[in-house]
Amino acid sequence: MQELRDLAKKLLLDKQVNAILGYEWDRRGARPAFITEAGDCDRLVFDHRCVQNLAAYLSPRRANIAQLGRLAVVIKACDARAVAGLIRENQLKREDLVLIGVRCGGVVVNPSDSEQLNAENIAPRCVGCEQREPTLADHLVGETQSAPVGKANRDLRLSEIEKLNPEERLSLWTSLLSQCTRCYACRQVCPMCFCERCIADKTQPAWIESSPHSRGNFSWHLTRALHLAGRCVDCGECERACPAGIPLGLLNHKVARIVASRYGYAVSDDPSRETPIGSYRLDDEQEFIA
Amino acid sequence: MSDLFEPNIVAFVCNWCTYTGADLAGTSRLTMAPNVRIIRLPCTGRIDTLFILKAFERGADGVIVSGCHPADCHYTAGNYHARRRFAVFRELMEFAGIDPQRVTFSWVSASEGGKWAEVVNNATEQVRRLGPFQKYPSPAAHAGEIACKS
Amino acid sequence: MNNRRMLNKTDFEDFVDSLLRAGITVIAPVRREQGGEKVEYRPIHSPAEIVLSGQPPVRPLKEVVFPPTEPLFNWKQTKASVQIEEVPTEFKETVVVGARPCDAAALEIVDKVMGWDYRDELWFGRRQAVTVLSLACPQSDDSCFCTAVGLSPESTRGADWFMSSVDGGFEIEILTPKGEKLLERCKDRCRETKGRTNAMPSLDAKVRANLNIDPGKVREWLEKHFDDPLWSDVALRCHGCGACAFVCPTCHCFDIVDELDGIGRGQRRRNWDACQPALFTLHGSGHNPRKDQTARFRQRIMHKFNIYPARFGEVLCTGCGRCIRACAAGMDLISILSEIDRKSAEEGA
Amino acid sequence: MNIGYFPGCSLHATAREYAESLTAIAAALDIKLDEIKDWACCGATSAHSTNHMLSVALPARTLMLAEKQNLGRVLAPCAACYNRLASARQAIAKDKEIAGRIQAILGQSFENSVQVLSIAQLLSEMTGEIRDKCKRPLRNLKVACYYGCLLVRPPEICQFDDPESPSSLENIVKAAGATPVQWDMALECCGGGFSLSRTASVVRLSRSILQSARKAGAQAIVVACPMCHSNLDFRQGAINMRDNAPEPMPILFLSQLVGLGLGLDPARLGLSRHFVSPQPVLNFINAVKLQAEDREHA
Amino acid sequence: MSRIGVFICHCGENIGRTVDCARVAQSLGDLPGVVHSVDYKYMCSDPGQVLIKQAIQEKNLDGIVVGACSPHMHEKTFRKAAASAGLNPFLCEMANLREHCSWIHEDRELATEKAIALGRFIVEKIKYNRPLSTIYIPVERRALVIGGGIAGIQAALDIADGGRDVILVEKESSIGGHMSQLSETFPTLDCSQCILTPRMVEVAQHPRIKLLAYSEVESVDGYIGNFQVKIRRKARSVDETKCNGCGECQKNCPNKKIPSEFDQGLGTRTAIYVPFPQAVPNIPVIDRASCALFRGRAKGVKKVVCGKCAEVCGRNAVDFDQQDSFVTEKVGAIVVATGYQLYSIGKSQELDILRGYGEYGYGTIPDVIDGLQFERLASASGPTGGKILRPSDGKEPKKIVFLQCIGSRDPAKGIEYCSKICCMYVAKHTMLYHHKVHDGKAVVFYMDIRAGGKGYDEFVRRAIEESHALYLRGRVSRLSRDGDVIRVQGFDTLSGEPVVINADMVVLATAMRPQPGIAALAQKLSVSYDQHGFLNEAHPKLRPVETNTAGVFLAGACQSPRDIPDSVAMASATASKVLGLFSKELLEREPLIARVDRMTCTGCFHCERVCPYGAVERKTLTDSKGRIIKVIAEVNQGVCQGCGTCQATCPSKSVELDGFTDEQIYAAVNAI
Repeated sequence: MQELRDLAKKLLLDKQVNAILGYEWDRRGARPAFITEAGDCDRLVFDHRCVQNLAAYLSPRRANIAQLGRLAVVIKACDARAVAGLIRENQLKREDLVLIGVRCGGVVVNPSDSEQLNAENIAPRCVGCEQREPTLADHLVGETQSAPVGKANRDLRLSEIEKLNPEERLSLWTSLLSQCTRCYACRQVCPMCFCERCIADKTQPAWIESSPHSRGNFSWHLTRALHLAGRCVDCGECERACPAGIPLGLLNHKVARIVASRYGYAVSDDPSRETPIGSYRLDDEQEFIA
Repeated sequence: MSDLFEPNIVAFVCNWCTYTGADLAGTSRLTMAPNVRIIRLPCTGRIDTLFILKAFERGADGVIVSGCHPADCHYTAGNYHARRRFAVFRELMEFAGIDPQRVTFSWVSASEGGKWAEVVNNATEQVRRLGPFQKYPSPAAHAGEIACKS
Repeated sequence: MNNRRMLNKTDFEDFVDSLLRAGITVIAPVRREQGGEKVEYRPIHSPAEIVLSGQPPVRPLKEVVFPPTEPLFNWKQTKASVQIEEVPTEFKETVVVGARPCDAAALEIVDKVMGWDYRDELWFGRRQAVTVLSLACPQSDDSCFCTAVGLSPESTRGADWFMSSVDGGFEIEILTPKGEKLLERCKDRCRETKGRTNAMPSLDAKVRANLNIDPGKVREWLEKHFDDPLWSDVALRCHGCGACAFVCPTCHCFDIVDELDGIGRGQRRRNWDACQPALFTLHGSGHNPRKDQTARFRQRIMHKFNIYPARFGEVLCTGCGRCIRACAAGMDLISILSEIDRKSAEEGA
Repeated sequence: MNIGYFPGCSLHATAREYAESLTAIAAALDIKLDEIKDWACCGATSAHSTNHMLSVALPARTLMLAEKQNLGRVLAPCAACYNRLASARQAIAKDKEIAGRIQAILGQSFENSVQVLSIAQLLSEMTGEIRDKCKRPLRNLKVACYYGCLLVRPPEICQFDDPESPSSLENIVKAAGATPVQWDMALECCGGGFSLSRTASVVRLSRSILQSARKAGAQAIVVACPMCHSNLDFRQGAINMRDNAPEPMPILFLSQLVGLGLGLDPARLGLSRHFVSPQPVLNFINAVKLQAEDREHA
Repeated sequence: MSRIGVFICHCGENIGRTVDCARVAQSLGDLPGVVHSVDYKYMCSDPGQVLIKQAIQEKNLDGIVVGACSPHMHEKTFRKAAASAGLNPFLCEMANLREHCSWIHEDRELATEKAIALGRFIVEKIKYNRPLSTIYIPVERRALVIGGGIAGIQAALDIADGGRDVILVEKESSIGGHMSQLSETFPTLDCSQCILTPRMVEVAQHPRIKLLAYSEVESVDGYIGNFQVKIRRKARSVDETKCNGCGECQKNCPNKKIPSEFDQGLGTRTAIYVPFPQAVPNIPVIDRASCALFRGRAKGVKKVVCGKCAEVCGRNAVDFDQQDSFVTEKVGAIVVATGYQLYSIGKSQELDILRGYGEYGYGTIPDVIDGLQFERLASASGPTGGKILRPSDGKEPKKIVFLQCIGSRDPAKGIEYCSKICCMYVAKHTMLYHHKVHDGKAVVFYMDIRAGGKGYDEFVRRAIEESHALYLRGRVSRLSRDGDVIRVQGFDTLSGEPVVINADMVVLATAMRPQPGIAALAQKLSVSYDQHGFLNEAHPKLRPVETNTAGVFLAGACQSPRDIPDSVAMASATASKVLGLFSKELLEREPLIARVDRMTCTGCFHCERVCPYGAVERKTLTDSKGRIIKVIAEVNQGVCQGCGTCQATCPSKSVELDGFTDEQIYAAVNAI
């Protein structure tokens, strides 16, 4: 922790950056911190409760954050993938940011969860995560972490759903998605949802009905998952942010598995790696096309 | 007319291959099921997954998407991009519970009038077997609200 | 006859059952089908479904009288004319069992704006149809602050019956004529009782420990501090979603949209809206008067703690704490209000 | 290395020497041959010329057994068996309808996951080991590698080596220390299953093979098919009768030649079971050995 | 509120027989926004068009829908009619009630219902059509010709003679292509060099042709009328401005044993060489892979191993340190004439689908050669001085077997298409053989004789009747060496008998394939190609020399197997297309192109990634003080071809394709 604080202090004092975007404790666990004074750097923390993906704050659409000036950002490996995504999609320039990579051995689901990380409370997305530290970083801090161990198995849940017949699946999703009130927390916390005007807010024509009824919700969530195909960084923020508790991560995980199996693509923190949608191979599988 | 269920099927096709192939089917007087209505697009690359969702929202029982064979695209690569987009869409859609049999993807070239007739007939038969798509999510009342009288 | 009754647990369940059998809709906190521990207000089919303990429902009672989306009318356009088909404004008799005091109070607070310059037919149609039986709050957590906005775990505001759990049953306070009318349906099952036996000073104190401020002072400060560094500081964290508004029992903004359903046919609906997304105030021209999150977040606090009190004489908040629990970014109304309180005290001194 | 083993009828009967020599070299090369339990006829000739479904179902049953016995790869030394097994595997993989019908016939789950190998494929993988363990007694022995019709063909089924100018046997033979000759008849037909019904044709066809090999200077012909062996070996008497009795040409199974190369005892390689005596080859080996010893002495 | 007119055509009986046109007109007339709806016997006829024009003017229509045949048939007709009545032509659309309805259905009730639906789609769509106007783009009136074979030479000369500048790029050190290797040409048997050389010289001397030999196209940017082409000028190691082609260097080069590519490996050349005496430009090139000096350098030898050529050069033209250089040329049109290669029938092929012909022993049996090698043997300028001699022992072959269709028409091992020229050149070879070796016997194995063309079949008959070539219909299964003859085992399908022939030499007529590297070039040009790599024409019948990339044209065998007359005809056709394009200063384009919504574009540039034409450009938006607001996508109107892939890809739908906007498609889908 001291390593992180010292680094942050140095960056601020050397005027390499105007602000540090990191984590601090509040009443209810960890939360994002915006630190502009070197003296405040001792507020910075990092542990398994720092679940938020701070890359979401880097979208150029966040005018009030852009005003802070040059930023240093604390990123876990999964967050680095989002930063890479933003660079890849021309939202950020690598040279405009200082990236403080933190070594991570998995996080809990909610920042207010237990002070101990264990196999029960670890976020399901961290189980099987192979990246302990970002490659895309200017500095790396923290101790070497061991690979997270956990009991959750997202693939099992997917295969349970896949086993249902189409009608059962449709009613399952209709029922799950009927909970959605379109608060768009999923979209707002998503670092890769940076559109100036979301397709869901487009009214001429209204491809996606803005009403939170099953019909509109179905189109919205399917389309969002598709727009994230090959782009979702699996930070789990959408599902965590959903006040209705909809398992949105399942949709994203499903899509990630599709692009992995069809195009051998796994999301990476290398900004030069091309994403699968928007590119093609002449011999892409086309078994579904008559 | 029989009492058979007559499905409503929308076809999104590219202008250069499938639309022209369908023209050829017409010129060759190939009889086919009358359930499929074509909407012409320049290229499969232009066909958005939103079109398909919207078609279902508006009560379509089935959808056909068809364009140029690989390497035949009038615009050289639109169909390759479409192929990836639809590959992912189709699997996700299946996962969400839309029976993939309701959406037919095909390559039909300008010279394949016969294949077009086959695609139309197969899709119609397939969707007819599945029946009307009544289960597609609809704007029902909110589950918690106080219901109106009557 | 006084207005207090005792109803033991089985009699209470029989009573609920009798309501159901009489064709009355009963809405109560129930476990969600696919949501594990999550609880929500939903129509029940049997009293056994009711969940009275634990965390409050994810969404407040608001959605019962003001659904997230509802049709206003249908239209059909033919060549020459447009036909409008109105939606009904009369609603089925409904009893809400086990409302949280903070949720029940919210209905009364929002009544004011809904009946202000225009009387909202749908809101009041449902308000009229519903009898609210609220229950003394069984539990608080670190997000609760009802005591700071003039309510308490045992506030009876907005309730037709106020129920308190006691050994073997419920003590009931009949508060309104609607409540009395409902009492007719279970006269045989309950007996009169005296004063409240189960006040819960400990819970009250626990909530008070979370936040202890004077809303009047907060308002005074807000009045004077439209521009204050506080706003830009706290708003940095905010992602600008609508989660806080959509779980708030008192937020009541809505959007009106037209949805097509074929050629010349469609439905006008109103949907919940929230003030934190940029789209809320985006003009057709592209200009946005609340240009950044700072402006938008300030608006939220201002509306609840200054504008609404100025117009309707009370804050637009029941201290339910849902916005705190729901926020993915850790925005914390308790810290913000106490920070304002601190600043106000500082400036006062 | 463990590999499933499908001997087929020949290796239990007319080509017992093939089985013996194969067992011997397998041991020398650390290959464990797991014979598929309860295997049945591969369906060659009779089944596939009369009933297509049967010709797929018979090998499918064997492959299913192999799958159940956890044999990921199966060696079919007989070229005809290899062809039937590989053809069936491909027919099932390519045609859903056939797959469905086979599933119904088998009445048990079958994933069609077993890979089928010819002896040429297996030993091509092992040329390194063969070269390492080769005792080089065959130095300068000129052999003609005879593929026949089924070892690398049809290409869709085999997907191995060049179907028209293959080189896998030559590579194996080289690894075993012998010298392959360049000749023209490596892929020509020996007459195959017509040995009994149209003997005259077989004699004519096999004769031209022997002549060509002789012309190219071969001292022996190496085969990898019991049927080829039978035509070239058993019929050689009849062939040579007309030809002013040239020197008989020993016909060796590939496994026998490799066995000799590895320095195994000729007795373990079934060399005594041939109609044409392989003695000239053994003599050659002895001569080479004596030369080597002489050199050592000198 | 729209004012739409609907016009339903009976097409005589064609539509009317199965579709109740009156009911369609009536039903569509009831739709909101439709103010006029009629049916008529023949809408495309003059009175039909008058009906439309009158209605536009009298009812002040702002959109018309013609329910008739396929838009591919008559969209232009009706748009013209609309325009002449003062309505923007893009406010006219067609519903296809004939090809897509009446002709393919029998049930009148269902067909009528479907016709109404199809009409409804278009009526709803047209409510969102916008008036569009033709786009004009400037044209750079110079052409680039890629490939200096006969097709490229012809195209370059025709364009230059038409008064426009041409840049001719050839990857070899001389132009001439395969034609310069041929001995005589069918069906006239005139000497190839004799007719080609003057054309090559003409190219070199033409004031309007800039010849860049030993050069390759590196990249192509831009669009019709405005291409920027970067050309790599490969290092010749000889300064073209100094060299006078005296040939001293060649004479003195010590390395004389390099197989000559020009002679198909049958002759030799030196390390510094001109490929053939008539080369244009007549400037040598150093083959750095064979040159002792360069090989020494590559191995890191410090000492200069050789340098003979430089020593003997009187003009100091040899430059061992020359590097590749680049030039960029601006052109308005591009002619691709990259020609072909022969299917090399040996075992290793760069394409998996080509399996080679191991059974023919090409490469192992020295006297099995291919057609182009035979051309060199027969050529007076060839390695044998025009004598037919066996490569193995230099003896005169008395029996030659020619095999046709090697690689062609053989989907199992080669290519399913017919290479078109082989029947003819094999006939020519038998004649040349007969002329040169009178007692020689030519045997030809063929599958069919395809001799369509002026004087072609007569030519083959002459080969059979006058040159006594024996034509056997059938295939050869194996070639094997038998002493110093080649045993040819084949089958004569006419007699039904196997045939064995002992030949002295075998000539394989191998398939024509596109040049290696064609796919890379096609990608640079955004031109599509078929599974074999031949470039695709825009339409096989009606636009045979155009491609789907406007401004890029095809000549010769890069498009499919072609003989010389075909290639020359194509080349002249491309020249006329190019000159037609250059006849105007401004170019007209259909305005169905994409445009970006600046307000909502986020600048993620997914559109840029998917655009097959590179039409998306980056534009920086600034405020009044010059501060950057954002970088967004902008569509270059000249480059965009209107496929709409960008729009489907744009996550926020900030791109719109005119003519197929989201609102138009939405309206049509809403009409289901």
